[in-house]
Amino acid sequence: MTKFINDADRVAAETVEGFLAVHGAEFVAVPGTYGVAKRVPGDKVAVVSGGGSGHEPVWLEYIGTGFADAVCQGDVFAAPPPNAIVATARAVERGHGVLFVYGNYAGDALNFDMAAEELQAAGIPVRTVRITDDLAAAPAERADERRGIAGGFFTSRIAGSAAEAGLDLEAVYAVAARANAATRSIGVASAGGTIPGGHEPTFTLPDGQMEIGLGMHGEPGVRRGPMLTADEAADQMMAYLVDDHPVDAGERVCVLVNGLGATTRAELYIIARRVRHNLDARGLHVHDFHLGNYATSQEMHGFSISVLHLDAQLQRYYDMPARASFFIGGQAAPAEVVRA
Amino acid sequence: MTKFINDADRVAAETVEGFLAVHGAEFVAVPGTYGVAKRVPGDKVAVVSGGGSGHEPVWLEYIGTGFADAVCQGDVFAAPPPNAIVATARAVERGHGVLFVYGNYAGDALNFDMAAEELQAAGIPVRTVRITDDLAAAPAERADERRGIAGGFFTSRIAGSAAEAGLDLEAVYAVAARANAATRSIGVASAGGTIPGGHEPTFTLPDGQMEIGLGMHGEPGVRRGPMLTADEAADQMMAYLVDDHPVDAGERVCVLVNGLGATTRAELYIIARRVRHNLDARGLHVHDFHLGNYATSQEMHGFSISVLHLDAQLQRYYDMPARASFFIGGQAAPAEVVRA
Amino acid sequence: MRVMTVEDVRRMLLAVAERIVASQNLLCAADRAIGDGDHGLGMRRGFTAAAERLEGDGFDDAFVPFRSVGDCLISTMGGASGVLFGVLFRGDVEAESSHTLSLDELTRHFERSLAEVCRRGRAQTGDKTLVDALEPAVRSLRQSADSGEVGLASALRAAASAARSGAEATKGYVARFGKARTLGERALGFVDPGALSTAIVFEAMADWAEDHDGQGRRRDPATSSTDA
Amino acid sequence: MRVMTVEDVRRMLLAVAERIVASQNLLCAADRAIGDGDHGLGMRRGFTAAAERLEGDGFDDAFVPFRSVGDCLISTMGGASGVLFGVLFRGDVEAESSHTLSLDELTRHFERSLAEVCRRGRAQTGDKTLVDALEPAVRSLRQSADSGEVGLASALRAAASAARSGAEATKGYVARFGKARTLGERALGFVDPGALSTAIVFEAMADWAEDHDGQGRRRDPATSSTDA
Ligand SMILES: Nc1ncnc2c1ncn2[C@@H]1O[C@H](COP(=O)(O)OP(=O)(O)O)[C@@H](O)[C@H]1O
Ligand SMILES: Nc1ncnc2c1ncn2[C@@H]1O[C@H](COP(=O)(O)OP(=O)(O)O)[C@@H](O)[C@H]1O
Ligand SMILES: [Mg+2]
Ligand SMILES: [Mg+2]
Ligand SMILES: [Mg+2]
Ligand SMILES: [Mg+2]
Repeated sequence: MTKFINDADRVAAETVEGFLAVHGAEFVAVPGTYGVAKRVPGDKVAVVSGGGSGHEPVWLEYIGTGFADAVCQGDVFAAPPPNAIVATARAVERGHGVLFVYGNYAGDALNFDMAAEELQAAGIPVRTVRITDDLAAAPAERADERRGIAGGFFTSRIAGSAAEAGLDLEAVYAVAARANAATRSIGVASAGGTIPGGHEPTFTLPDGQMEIGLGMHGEPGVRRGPMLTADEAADQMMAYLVDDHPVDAGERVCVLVNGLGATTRAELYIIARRVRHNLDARGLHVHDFHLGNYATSQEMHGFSISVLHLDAQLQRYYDMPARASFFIGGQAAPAEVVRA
Repeated sequence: MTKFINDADRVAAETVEGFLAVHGAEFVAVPGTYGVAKRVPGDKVAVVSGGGSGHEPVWLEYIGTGFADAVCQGDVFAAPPPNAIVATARAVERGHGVLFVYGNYAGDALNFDMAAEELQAAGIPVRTVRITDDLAAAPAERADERRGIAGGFFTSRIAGSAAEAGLDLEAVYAVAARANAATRSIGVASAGGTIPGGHEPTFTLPDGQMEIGLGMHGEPGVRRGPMLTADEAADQMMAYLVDDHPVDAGERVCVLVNGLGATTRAELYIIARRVRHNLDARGLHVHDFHLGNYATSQEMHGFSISVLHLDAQLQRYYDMPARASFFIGGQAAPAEVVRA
Repeated sequence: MRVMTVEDVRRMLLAVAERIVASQNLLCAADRAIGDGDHGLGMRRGFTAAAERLEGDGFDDAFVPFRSVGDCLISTMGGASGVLFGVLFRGDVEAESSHTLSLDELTRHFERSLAEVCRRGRAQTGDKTLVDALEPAVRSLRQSADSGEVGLASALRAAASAARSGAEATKGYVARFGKARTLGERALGFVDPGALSTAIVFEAMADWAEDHDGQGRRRDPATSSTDA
Repeated sequence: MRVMTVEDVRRMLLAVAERIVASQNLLCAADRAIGDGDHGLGMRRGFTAAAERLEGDGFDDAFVPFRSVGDCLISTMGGASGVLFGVLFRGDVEAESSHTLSLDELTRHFERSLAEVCRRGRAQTGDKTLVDALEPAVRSLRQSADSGEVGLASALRAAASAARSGAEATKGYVARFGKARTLGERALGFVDPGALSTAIVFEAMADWAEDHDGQGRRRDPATSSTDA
């Protein structure tokens, strides 16, 4: 046990309290829940996200300008209950309806759906976009069964901006769904993390082995084998990404090289270097390049690569100002300045 | 071996290459070194930082608006050689002299001093501020022997802004030295990381033990013992900080709760919650509150707390715009919104 | 026992809650094998809250303790199983009302539960979910009720056996829902945690009913499915 | 051997480089005990580059191979030991020039090195640094040179013994410089990695000189301090 916590049963609650101890000037607790809401939500469609805690900054910190208006955490790796979601949505709903954005997991869907029923019964329109970017979770024919992982960053950001642009609920829903459909991710891990208070890692892998396609809760992936070099791993993952969503030269993409928890920034940069080579070699235009811990699974050692295929409509919202507590505006190097 | 790298001997080089693959629009390599420089440094005192790699975002990413103009990395945990430092400084020096800002380690001092001699011999004035924020490294009487850890963030940021404000070398030096003198940090760790390619952790601790005051390379601390709760650890560390630099109610401070690599953001928020309680209980005014991995030691499990004691002069520069690839402007909650 | 009073229902559900709380480690271990290892934690949280609610103010309708437990699970557990076990106990929002509970009423209640679990979770028998335990249990209750000759305790015992067999059978299935879905054939040989919980729920009800049934045999404590 | 030619110096330093590269693991292990574990890595990097430089173009001054090695270490190693071992080999920027190297010249060279190491590192004898090995080695060279009767090989052998004893003695010191400083008494019992390297450097020079000294005994390979 190496974690700095007080009580395993209080981790989800104290994480939210800590968030408010730092960011309380902008956000406020939703009483009786692990939810937080903007102090001053806009007069617009309310974007509400949430899911199990333990993936910070997902979902707790996916709130702010160009992000959600309120987020509701559950216990570690457990979806929040419907009544908490309802209270969180009500804290920011301003008569224009609610867009739910969350990861496509059974637990989240069950709880958010029940919350949606309750809100709708009270006359509040609700639309839902479930993040399904993890291409390793199901074949392309059943893409709607895929899990949501780090690529949800792109959808969250675009949904937030579309709502801020003043679109109505149907339009915000359509843009967010389009962003989700245009995003692909794949992860890899070489060692699991532990749940606070737990002693056994969420998944175990013999030393020197890695697993591609692994999920954010340690769900098994598509390919387990000996550790590859960073370049080999990045190449294989890029091949999966491009296979699943073919690209043409000149296309515009946004990229996220995401750390799962214990991966060093040096490793992420070494991966990013190779990802960049791959994108350049395919003649893609890198509109934005993100690197960092945007979606974690405790102190799992590994990373994911996410690609958003931009079109003119998505770009309009993507380029709007955005700011969250974990988020730094990305920036891409023009292709010519990047050395091989 | 769980690290995603290509070749242990190429980690430092490829980390810099990856940084430029992502941020090459703003920064450029210093040929023949692991240094990077602003493409367009200002017509002002040049601020140059550096040190061993392996602590990312320190020092590689301490460059940008309100930060250094150029940074020079060494190999993993090894200071860069003098000629690399000279080349890095020359890339951004514009006739107003150079301020070196780096951590107070023997290796860094030896190499930067030799670089300073060479620059001075060429007629370029050089001043040096060595970061000495780690109060656990030496008693207050020998504060100049202390090591530099995460609190260097504050000094770097203020030095960068002071230079951008157009102060001359002596004045930038004086402000940066004052920022360093006004900063205290202390760290704690419960498990060590490994150097890329290495198999043995930089330090080992029996499971269930932690060490307060531990350095960023695993240098031993002041107090080893069984794991404390997050609140207990935060309280003890706050006591060390306040002992070493007493505070009066109403004083203005900036705080950084820094993760050392594998610590989850949830843990950092749980710590931040308690730090905030401590600060509020002492009647301090929290001017800014940072949380995240601002200075790491591979995937070490632990955190540090840094406090900057602001005065009017420091605040002037602290409040100037600042932006780096790892950095998000901090924000403090007004005391009244923070619940106990 | 031909009918249960409100108080009987309350006590029976308290026994269920106690049994589930005591099974925490067993359920976590099952979930670790093919899920994310938290099933026992959620169930403990939910049933601890449910037990408190049951200890609380009196109930005047035999369906209300079920609904209270269900609402409690839904609002405190989170996760997939919060909603699913919630509706398993709650039945449907359009529920019946009665001062006592006959086997037929109990059966209708769980039929509504099953429909609601399937509607929400979209799982069918053979998908390796709690439906694989719930569906045979409900079918067994229906048969007992239709026969007109079986007492509540015996009917619950038969339902519990059916639930247990159904749970055991999940070892032979690959999962189509929940976190085990992506495991494919690697899930074979492992019991579904939610199905296991469901079997424990029915066993605890059967045990309680037998213990409080004049004609019933005293249950053998060794068959208790806790891991305490 | 009373003087070394430029070529002798070049070959001797090549032997030193080879020995240090082969000692990588030994030096890393020593640094792991009381430092950050990288001393052998830096030394290997520096001396690999130095060996390449020495293999390269001819030298026409006996001090130049020393200076080339020193510059090479300074510009390729980084870390504390890059500068310190750099100046140890380089001596001082205001150096002598000579076609051959006498014991007296060699001694003066290392005296300048010692002064420069101490000026830059600010360590003194007893601070648990490479000074603890270098200082007795230089003192020994001075005594041999002053006696006027000792050949280069024997003088280097005596200096190597002095360096080795000095390195051993660091086990009894707490550190006042470098990464071991904060260890306090916990550094007791461990040899300082830089002092160990210094002893290896002098031993490699002594070995080479003896091997190439008409009067010298053939060295016993078993005393080689590598860990290959
Ligand atoms: N769609 C579904 N339909 C029916 N049961 C389901 C469904 N999804 C999950 N379950 C049940 O929930 C159980 C897992 O519960 P739990 O571990 O508490 O939730 P989570 O999957 O959120 O961690 C599974 O074993 C399965 O029985
Ligand atoms: N100020 C100093 N003066 C003399 N020698 C020093 C000093 N600081 C460090 N050293 C030497 O350097 C050695 C450590 O070298 P090395 O591990 O390569 O560098 P680093 O400490 O940067 O990791 C120490 O064992 C010590 O002998
Ligand atoms: Mg779960
Ligand atoms: Mg080092
Ligand atoms: Mg589970
Ligand atoms: Mg070292």
